[in-house]
This record gives sequence, C-alpha cells and structure tokens, in this order.
Amino acid sequence: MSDKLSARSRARIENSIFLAAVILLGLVTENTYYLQIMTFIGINTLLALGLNMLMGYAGQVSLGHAAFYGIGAYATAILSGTYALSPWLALICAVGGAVLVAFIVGLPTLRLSGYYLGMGTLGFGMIVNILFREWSSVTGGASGFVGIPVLEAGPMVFMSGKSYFFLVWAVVLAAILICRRILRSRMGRALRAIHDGENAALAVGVNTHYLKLKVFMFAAALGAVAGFLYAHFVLFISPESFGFMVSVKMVTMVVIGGMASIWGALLGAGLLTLLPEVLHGFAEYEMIVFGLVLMLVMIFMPQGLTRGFLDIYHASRKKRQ
Amino acid sequence: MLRIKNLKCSYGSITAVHGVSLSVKKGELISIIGANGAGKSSLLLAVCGLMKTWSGEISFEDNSLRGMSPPSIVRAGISMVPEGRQIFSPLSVMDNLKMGAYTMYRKRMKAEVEKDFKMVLSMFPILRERADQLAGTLSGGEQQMLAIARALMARPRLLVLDEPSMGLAPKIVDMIFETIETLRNQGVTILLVEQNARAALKIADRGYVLETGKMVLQGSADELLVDDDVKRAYLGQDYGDFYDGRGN
Amino acid sequence: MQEIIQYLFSGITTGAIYAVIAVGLSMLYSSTELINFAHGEFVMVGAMAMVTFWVHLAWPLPLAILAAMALGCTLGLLFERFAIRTAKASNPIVLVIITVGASIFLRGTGMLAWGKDPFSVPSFSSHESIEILGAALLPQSIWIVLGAIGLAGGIHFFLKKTLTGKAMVACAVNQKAAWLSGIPSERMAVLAFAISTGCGAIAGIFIAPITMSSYDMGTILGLKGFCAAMIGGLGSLWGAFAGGILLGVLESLGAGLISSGLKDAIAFILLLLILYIRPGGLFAAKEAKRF
Amino acid sequence: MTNQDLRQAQSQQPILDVQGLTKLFGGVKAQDNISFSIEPGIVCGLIGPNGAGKTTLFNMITGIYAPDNGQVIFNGRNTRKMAVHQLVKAGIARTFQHVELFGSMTLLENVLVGMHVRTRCGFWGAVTRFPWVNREEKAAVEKAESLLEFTGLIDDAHKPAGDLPVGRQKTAEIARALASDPLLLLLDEPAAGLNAVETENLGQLIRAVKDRGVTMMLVEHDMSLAMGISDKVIVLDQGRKLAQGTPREIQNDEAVMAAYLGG
Amino acid sequence: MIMKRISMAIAVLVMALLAADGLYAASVYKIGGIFSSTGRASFLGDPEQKTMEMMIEKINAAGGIDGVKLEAVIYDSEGDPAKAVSAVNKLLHKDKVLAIIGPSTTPTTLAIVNFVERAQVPLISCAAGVKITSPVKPWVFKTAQSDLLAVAAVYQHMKARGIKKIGVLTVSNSFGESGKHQLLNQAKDFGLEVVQADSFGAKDTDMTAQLTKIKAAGPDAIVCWGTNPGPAVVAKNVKQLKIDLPLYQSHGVASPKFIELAGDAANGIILPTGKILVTGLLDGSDPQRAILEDYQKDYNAMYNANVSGFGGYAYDAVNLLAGALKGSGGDKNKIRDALESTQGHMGTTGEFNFSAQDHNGLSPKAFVMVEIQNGTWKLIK
Repeated sequence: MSDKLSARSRARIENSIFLAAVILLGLVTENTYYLQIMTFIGINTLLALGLNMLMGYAGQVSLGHAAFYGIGAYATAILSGTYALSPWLALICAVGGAVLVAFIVGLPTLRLSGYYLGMGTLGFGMIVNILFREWSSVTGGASGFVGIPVLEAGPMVFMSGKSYFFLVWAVVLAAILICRRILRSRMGRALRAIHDGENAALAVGVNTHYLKLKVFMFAAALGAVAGFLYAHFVLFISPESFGFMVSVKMVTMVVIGGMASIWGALLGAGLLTLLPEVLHGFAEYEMIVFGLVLMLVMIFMPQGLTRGFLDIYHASRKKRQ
Repeated sequence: MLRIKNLKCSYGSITAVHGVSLSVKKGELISIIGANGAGKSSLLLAVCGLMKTWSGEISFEDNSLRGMSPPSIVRAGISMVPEGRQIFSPLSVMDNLKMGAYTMYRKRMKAEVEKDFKMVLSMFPILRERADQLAGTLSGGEQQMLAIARALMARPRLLVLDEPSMGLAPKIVDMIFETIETLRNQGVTILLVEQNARAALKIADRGYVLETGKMVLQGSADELLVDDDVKRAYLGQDYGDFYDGRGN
Repeated sequence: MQEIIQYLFSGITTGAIYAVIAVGLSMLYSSTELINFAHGEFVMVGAMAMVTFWVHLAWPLPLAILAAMALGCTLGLLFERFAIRTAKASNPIVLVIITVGASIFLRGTGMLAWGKDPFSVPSFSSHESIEILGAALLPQSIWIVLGAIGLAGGIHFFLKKTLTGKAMVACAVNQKAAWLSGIPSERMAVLAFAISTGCGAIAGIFIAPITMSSYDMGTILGLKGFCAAMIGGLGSLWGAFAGGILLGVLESLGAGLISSGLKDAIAFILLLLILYIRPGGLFAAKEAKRF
Repeated sequence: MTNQDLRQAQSQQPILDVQGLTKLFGGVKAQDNISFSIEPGIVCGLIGPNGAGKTTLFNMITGIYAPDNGQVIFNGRNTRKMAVHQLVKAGIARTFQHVELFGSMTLLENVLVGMHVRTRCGFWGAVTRFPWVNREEKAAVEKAESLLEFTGLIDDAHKPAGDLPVGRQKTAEIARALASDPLLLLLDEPAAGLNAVETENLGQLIRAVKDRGVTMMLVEHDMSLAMGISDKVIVLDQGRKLAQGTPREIQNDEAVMAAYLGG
Repeated sequence: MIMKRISMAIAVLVMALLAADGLYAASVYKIGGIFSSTGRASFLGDPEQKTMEMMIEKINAAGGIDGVKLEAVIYDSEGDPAKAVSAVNKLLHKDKVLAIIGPSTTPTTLAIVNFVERAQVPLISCAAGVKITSPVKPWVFKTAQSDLLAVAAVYQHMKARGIKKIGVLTVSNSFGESGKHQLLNQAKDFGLEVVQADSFGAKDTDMTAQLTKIKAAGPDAIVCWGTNPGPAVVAKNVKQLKIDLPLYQSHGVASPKFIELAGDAANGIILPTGKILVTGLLDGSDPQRAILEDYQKDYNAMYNANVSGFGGYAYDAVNLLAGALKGSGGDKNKIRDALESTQGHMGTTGEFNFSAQDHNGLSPKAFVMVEIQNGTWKLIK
C-alpha cells in the first residue's frame, strides 16, 4: 500500500508545486510582455495536453488539430462578436460544436491508421481552414475577424496582463487535474493499456475504437477551449493562426515534450512558445536554428525532453555514486 | 567448421537458450531437433547475426562471429534458409535467385553466378519452368525450393536450414529432404533445424536434441532415432508420471 | 467543351508536378517506410538551384539540370546519414518530426542563400503555346508531363531491371531475408533517400519555368505530393503517379467548374472520401502501419 | 443473472461449439473445416506442430479474425456478429503466447483493466468522481487484490508489470484474464519460457482456476503440462483436426505420432 | 551519448538565457517597428524595415529630434498575427516604446490595434486594408494608400477607355480579399459590370483554369488583384492562353521585381502605383519629385538596391512621426494629437492631410496609372 500512497501523494505534491509556481510567477511578474508569453504558453499547453492524450495514450496522430483550435476561436468570435451572445455561453457552444465535429469526423477517420490517419486528419484540418478563409461573410475571411469582445465575469474584466494570465493558467490547472483524473480512472487505465499494447487491450475487452473516439472528442474540446481563450486574449483572429503549420507545431510540442506525459505537454508547449521569442536574436538565422534544435532534440532525445532530462539526471547521479 | 560454446540467448526478459554448445565439421549434415519453443530458431538467429543479444561463443572457420552483420556473415560463407521461407514475393523467381547471388555480383564474379544458375536450375527443374513467375505465386513446396536455391546462390560453405518442412504436405517434405541429402552428397556442409525428428535424423550424420532451451541429448543420428527420450521430448510423459517426475 | 479541355490541360500539368513529387515520396516510403516532410524543400532546392546555375551562372541547360539534381541527391544523402541514421528512435513519429525540423532548417538555409524574393526561370523551349481543340497547351507542360512519365518510368526500370533496384525492393518487402541474402540494407536506405530527394529536385527543375520560385515554395508542394501519394496508395509507384495527376485534374476542374476559392477544399474532400472508401489508397500496395 | 446462474443453466450444452471453421490467408487454407465442442468445466488441450493453425483458431474464437466459413457458438450464442469486446463481456478471455501485459502499469492496474467490461465508469464519472464511481473503484480494487492473492502475486501488486520476471508475468496475464469473470479462458502457450518449477506452479494454478468453474482451452508445447492437465486433447495439423481424445488416447495415436515425429 | 545530451541541454539553456537580454535605459526616444521581414509578405516588410533603420540613422546623424536621439526596436512578425501580438506586447511592455511603425500587412495590423489602443501608444501602420482606419481609431494611423483609392484609380481609367464588363481575379489572402471587396463594391459607381470573379491561392503554380473561366464569361478587361508572385503567373498565363484583353493589376505588384518575374508577359499591363515607381517620369513641377529622389538616393547609397513603394510607406511613417515628436517631449498624447493635426505633409506616397475623421489622409491623387512597355514603366496621363 505504501507504494500506492506515495504515487498519489507524489502527484499531489507535483500539483501543489505547479500551483505554487503559477501563483508565484503571476504575482512576481510585473512585465506584461512576460505575462503575455506565459499566457501563450498556457494556451499552447492546453492544446498539447489534449493532443497528448490522443497521441501519447490512444496512439492516434492528428495532423489537423488546429481545426478544433480554430473552431473554438471562430465560434466564440462569431457568437459573441457578431451575435452579441455572452462569451461564456459562446464557450459552451464552441466546445459543444467542436466535440460534435470531432464525433462526426472521428467516426470514419479514426478507423484509418498510420500515415492514412495522418492524411485524413490533415485533410480535415485543411478543409476547415479553407472554410474559415472562404466563408468571409461570417468569418471575416482572410483579413480576419475584428470585434471580439473582452471577457468579463461580474466585476472582473479579463484584459491582457495578470488577470488573463491567471484565467488561462487556472484553466490549464483544471485541465491537468481532469487529465489526471481520467488517467487514474477506468477510462484512463484503458487508455494507458492501449498505449502499452493495443492488441492486448482489445483482447481484455476494451472497445478501442470507441475509446479513441472519446479521446478525440476530449482533445477537440480542450482545443476549442484554447481557441476560445486565444480569441478573447488577442481579440483578433485570422485563418493563418489555425493552419496546417500550427497543427504540425502542436504535434511537435507533444513529441518534443515527451509523449504520454502531462508535464511533457507543458514542457513542449513552453519550449516551442519560447524558442521563437529567444531566436529573434538570431535574426535571419532564426529558422535554421529552430530547425536544428528540433532535429537535434529528436535525434538525441527521441523520448522527448521530460525523459531526456530525467536520463541525464540519472546518469549524472550514477556517475557521482 | 562451426563451433558454438555455451550460447545464451534472450529476448528482453525471456531467455530462450540457456547455454548450448555444439559443433559442425566440414562435410557433415547435422540436425538439431526439438519441439516448438525449444530454442532452435533463436540459436539460428544468433548464428546468422539477426540476434545481437547473445553471450557465449560462436565461431566459423576459427573466426568469431561476434558483432558481425548478417550480410558480412553471408560473405564469410554461411547462408541461411529462413523459417517460413521468406522469399521476395513481388520479385520473379529468377530475380529471387539473383538476390541470393548479390554478394557474388558485388565480388564481380558474374561468370560463376551464371554457372551457379545452371547448377541450381538443374537441381530444381521446377524453378526453371517458373523462372519468370512472381515468387509469390509459387506453391509452398516450390517456395521452399526457391528459398534453398536462393541460399545456394551465395556459394555458402555452410548451409543452414530452419524448419524446411514446416507447413508442407508429407510428399513435398520427402522431396525437400531428398534434395538436402543430395546437397550433402555434393559436399555442402549443412546444419538442419527441424521439428520433424524422424525425417531429419534419417538423413543426418549426427543430431542434437533441444528441449526448453537446453541441449538434452546428442549423438549419432541412428542412436537418436531409436531413443525413447526423443519421443518424450516431443509428446511428454503421461499423466501419472507428471507430478511424480517433476517432484524429484 | 473547349473550357473543359483547357481545365484538363491545366490539371494534367499541375498534376504531373504533383506526380513527380509523389513518386519521390512513395519511393522513399516503399524502401524505408518513412514519409519525408522535408520533401517539398528539396523541390525548392531543385528550383532555386536552376535559378542559380542556369539563370545567374548561365550554365548550359543540361549541365544546370544535372547540377541541380546532384545537389538534391547530395543533400538527401547527408540528411539520411547525419539525421535519420543517427536517430535511434523506435517511434516513427519521432523520425517524422525530424523531417519537419529538416524542412524548417532547409527553408531557413534557402532564405539565407537565395534571399526572400521570388525568381523566374525561362522555359526550356519557346514560350508560344500550342493550340489543340481551341485550348492552349504550354510547351513546358509537355516537358513536365514527359519528364514525369520518364522519371516514373526510369524508377520503374531501376527497381524492376537493375540488380541494385531489385535489391532495394527486396529490402523493402522483407528486410530480414534481404539481410540473410547478403544485401546491405543500410546502404540501400541511403540510396533510396538520395533517389527520392533527387526526384524532389527534378520536380523543382520542371516547375521553375512555369511558375515563380522562392525559398518558401516547397511546403505546400510537399503537402500536395503527400496527398497524391496517399490517394494512389503509399508505396505504389504508378499509384503515386496516378494520384498526382488525379489531384491536379480535380483541382483544376474544381476551380473551373465549381469555385476557385474552394478548389483545395474540393480536392481534400474527395481525398477523404477515397480514404474512407478505400483506406489503402486507390492502388494500395500494402498496409501502411507505421505510427 | 449472475455468471454462476448462467453456468448452471447452460451446463447441459457445450459451452463452446465450433462448427466447420475455415479461414483462408491469401488463398491458402489456414483452417480447414474444423469442428469440435467443449463441455463446461473441463480443460481442453490444443496441440499440434508449428503452423498447425492453433493461434489462428484462438483468434477466430476470440473474434479477432472473422472466419471465412463456419461458425462459433459460445454459450448458445452465435458469435459471428460480435466484436471482440462484446465477446469478452459474454465471457471469453484469453492470454497471449508472448506476454502482453501493459508493461508501464502496475500489476494491480493490469488486473483492473481486465475488469473493464465489468465496470462502467466513463469520462464524466472520472471527472466528477460521484460517490458511485468511488464505490465501484473500491469494489474493483478489492476484487483485483483478491485475484492477485489467489494467483500469489499480491506482493508485487504495485510494481510495474514490465519489471517482473517472466514467470510472474505469465501468471499475471491469467489473473488479468480472470478479472473479466470469464466462462471460457483461452491460454496460449502459458508455459513458454518458464522453468520447471514455474511450469509446475502454473499447472497448480490452472487446476485451481478449473476448480473455480472456469472452462479452459490451452495451446501448449510443454507436453508434460498439456497432457498432465487436460481432460481432453485436440490435435491440429496443417489446419485440420487430426485427432481428439483423452491425453492417453492421443499419446498412443499413430496419426499424432506421425505428425509430430515425421513419417 | 550522455555527453551529447548534456551539451544539448546546455545549448537549450544558453538560448533561454539569451532571452533575458539586458535592460538599459537612456534618454532616447524609443520607436518600435513590426514588419513582416520574413515569410510570405517579406517583399513588404523587408524594404520597410530597411527604410526605417535608414531613416532613424539619418535623423540621429542630424542630431536627433529636439536633441534627443531615436532608437529603433524592430521585430519580425513573419506575417503571422499571433507573432505580431507577441511583438507588440514586447514593444509596449518590455521596450516601452513611444510609438510603433508597422506592421506590414492588414491582418497583423488588425491583430494589434486593440493592444495599442489600450496602451494608448500611437501606431502608424504600413498596411493597405481599409478596415485599419475605417472606422477611425484614435491611436491608429496609416501611410499606405487604401485599396479603396487604388480601385477608384483603376476604374477611372477603365471608364475612360469605355470598358463595360470586367473579370476579376484576386489572390485569396487579405490583400486580395480586401481588393475584391472594393472591386465588387465600386463597380456600379463607374458603370462597370463584374461578369466573373475568381480567386487563386497565394502559392498556386498555375491559374489557367480560373483565366479560362473568366475568358468564357466574355469580359472587356481583366483585373488581377494580388501580390507577387501570383500576378506574374497570371500575366504569363494570360499570354499563354492568348487572351487578348487589357490586363489590369494592382499596386501590390508595382515593383521592378514584377517585370523581372513576368518577363515579356508584363508588357501592356496597366496598374495604379504610387509615384515612387515613376519618379524619373514625373513633371519637374510635381511637389513629390524632390522627396522621392531624396529617398531613392539615400536608399541606394545605403543598401545598393532600388526603392519600392512599400519602403516608402515606412519612409512616410518615420517622417510623420518625427514631425509629431518635435516639441512633444516624449508625451504620447501630444504625439497623437500632433499626428492627427498634420496637414499638407508631402511624403513619398502622397500628400497627407490627417484629421479626426481621416487617419489615412490621402486622396486618389496619390495614385498614378502606369503601363508596362518594353520592360519599363510608362506614365499614363
């Protein structure tokens, strides 16, 4: 029993440290620029968390996940911007819409596997992006959507800065807790089982297709929430922010952080959001350095950064002993 | 020619071979027999370089095979006919043979390859008939012959066959074994791994019996053929013996 | 009617480009089971190399083409040797991300080497279009289609008729048996990479004269090539070819007959339908199960 | 109706009735018109040389392959239209030739996954943790622990399955399979890779499982075990049923001898 | 292996440290810049960035403004709205700039207007979209001619030539979309009928399908609204399809690069442009001529390259800002007010007359129509 207890309390300690770190960072950081970067990291973490559940646990790669991000953003933009609905109601509609779309698309698509699944999701992402661009009477088309209202909740106004930082990270924390709860539950055990061995999972009676669909819908919901937060933060959206390269970036976040790891999603999102900011110093060499870093990390730490750093830590400890 | 000392093989946490030793002399036909899961295939994988996680010693013509890749082992003179034949089904029969001679071509021995073609095709006339067919369309027996012919194209000094009788009709099995015997008579050294104990021992000079990763018997083929323990290794003891036998 | 023929001509021209790109991707997939997301960048390298060798350095056309191809092959070779082979990843998605990294790296390098402006390259032969049934056919289109057929045919010949080509097929169908036959499969993988990226460069060489070349032209082309290879069925050479032509024609007909803004969407919807109905592609070679 | 009641109600008819199963792989018959039936509560050995089609047969019974011809009647139901997870729910469980435990999960979690079809907490349950969810979880853990107790693995309950020695992993697979309350348990080479002592323990375990009323079918190459433990043995060779009978009958059967030792 | 990993980790760490670059304060006016220096719209951002750097240097060489030197802090948006947002926050809160010049494209500008409005920092955009300054936002100005004016100039010319039916082909990005909107909206005012409107992707390699469709609709002329390289492909395709109709292009391709790309196919194309492209052809009496020649000379000396209209937007922006900075003492409100009351400022793009109702301040006179003949521009009078 002691092992089990320690595993649980370890998770609790991790969460508390995380919570403390977020609160501390939020309180200490005065510079809006840094707050904003961290806010973006939070939004990206949400995206990576959902995709990580899908890729890391259900073993399904999606190259079109930016579509759900976009659906969330556009749904709230149109509903709260054009139709003046309360953003919070719009959030419910956005998430519901994304989940519904995920269900309809996932039903046939998740029957594909390997590169064909990649292609299927990629195609879906492209179609959604083209819709954002071409349906200009509703979405504002290629020039983007202007006029997204600022989030308000009673006396609170979420403008960029601290309030938004805390809002986003509260959502991230909630998402992490939900992911953890799922992973510790019957559903999560089945998911981890699929990750360890899909055939065996099938043989013990896990309806793998249905479960993958559920996770796909969950990831879509998180994506839509991230889109919602993005839209009300930047207050302007355009199709480019939800294109193919964004989908690829999300997959990269998950893989580089470490698949099947919640902290990996955070690390991957952090790195991929920070790196371009840092690389501004390299000016024209930015792309070259970014590509190189990506390649090198994947070549030498194929398990992702979380595992890679752990390995280095263990190796150095062994050396010392 | 081939010498194996205290070989241990394992896949992950499962140890398939627990310290096996054997030797093959030039010109001999050696059979290793044993039921499924006895560790025969693992032993061969280690010899051919397809399995890297073995300990002990394997040497061929006094050179250790440790760390050698399969192609370099082929170049050193060991050809293997893999279990389940593993022919290149989208290639034609002729091309499969050419693939077998890949190392010969690379050594620029085209004339010898031509000679080998003639030799192999006269040994397996059926392959001559089907030279242009895709290998995947051959029957099981024909595929097995093709696999043997392909291995011969590399001019091996030691030919290793892994379960050549698997999944074949008895008549075809007889043919295959006749062919193997002919090859031996032509001077090819052969290491044969088989489940079909009787057929394998009938043509062999010496035999080894493997059971659950251990060498339990060895001796001349004739002795083994009549040994009761061979039967036991395959069909087990009967009910009453079971718990008593294990209890000791 | 005349319009339809024109749409077909346009579609086949664009399709032939997609086909060349798809053939390169497909050929790499069939020998290494890897999809190279940097493939489009090799197309860019081919096109930009033509700008340098032919337009700027004024080398003779055949020499410039050869040099551009050689550049594509060499880069592919280096990429395999130093990135793909060094990576000890067991999960193919990791390899895919490495190719994504490579694509960003190559794009950055291209920007540095050739600048941000687009370039134009003259046609291989005269500009005058030929009129067939009232529709105009560009001479460069003929070059492209011939080139695509020639290239696919050449690879077909290489794989079916030469010892090395057959050995590569052998490695692809059964790597274990190929090893046991003495075929060095690592060397085959390098070769497959070099040929594949060479194909990418050739696509770039052909495409340069009909459109404009810039450092960031590759991504979308690589993507379209990927789609084409999928439609045809991964690993099938002529499937990739047919998939490319089909995608090009669909786009062109979609733009002409339905809506030009939605043409890509139309192509992708058909692609999804094909995937749902025939999950292995139209000319499925074998089950593609990698990640 | 509990499983116990089901078992009694059905005890008169065979629990598994295989009728004329045929399976083709690329035109080659991997299974050729195989028929047999298994009575409730027995242990049935399935033996035969490599490539005889034993695993293919298992895969058809468990719904992984659809037969090209013939049918499988399980507990009075035709399984043709049933998906794998539905078959598990109906009471068929299996183990694998090569251990396929969920390596990164603890033994306890492995067994809990085995209970998947007998529990119902889904996404909302996991997120909200309503009292019924906690109750279900608690009951599941208790049952899993009792199964681990039964199989003698309780000491390793919180270790990752992948870190255990093969012998214990094999046993754990059986525990996981038992977690779904099967009526029929298919064991694919449970003794492969085990040493003599472990094999003997395995024999004891199989008998204990049998005493719990679970019908079993096992593919096994360790003949001492297969012959020692089975009430009935079916011999397959090249996709056909060669013989069927008590272990002693099989050991003295000429055709079986020929198939194994060669003609 | 482990060494490699450790060195990787160190590399990553070092990069992270680079992020925290030094904070130093001095008595300078900090001016922010956001341009699409790389990416799809680099043809806009690159000359804009270079021009801004050059202008700041020039002003400082002349002793700064009221004795205070200027300092430029420029970030690359890569044409990506999200990156522009990150850049603007950096400028507003980390660099604490007095005013911002750019961004280069309409979506990136629209993405950041909320932030500058909230922070109350003047922004002078270099993008063309009408949406930027209409409706008027107190802190947002722009120097590029709105496509509203460009379309008016093109339609004026068509009307004069007696053209009645037109086919429209636009690129599917914000520039093309905005252009399409204007083209469709203003057609009636000039008695024109749009018989077919089509679009093409920014990276498409072939537009013959769209052109065939337009040709079939039987227009008197074709208008293509896009930025390089698409319109060059359109020009080539028009020649190849032997479509013998007048082809109009937008000011988006008004650069020598277009002639280089389109080659022979460029001949006969008519387009609106700022005067910068045809400086040499302008009347000596043209009030803009001197300023254009100045810019040309400086830019040429510094970068050994020809100027483009896009760089001109930045040139005007810096000059307008410099004028507003004078006497402001670094007070943002004063800068804004000074900008809004700027009258008769002669720039490369045209004469700027800002007011509370107009934050673009240009008239259709900012455009001239040119025709490409034998690979050079010819002014149409």
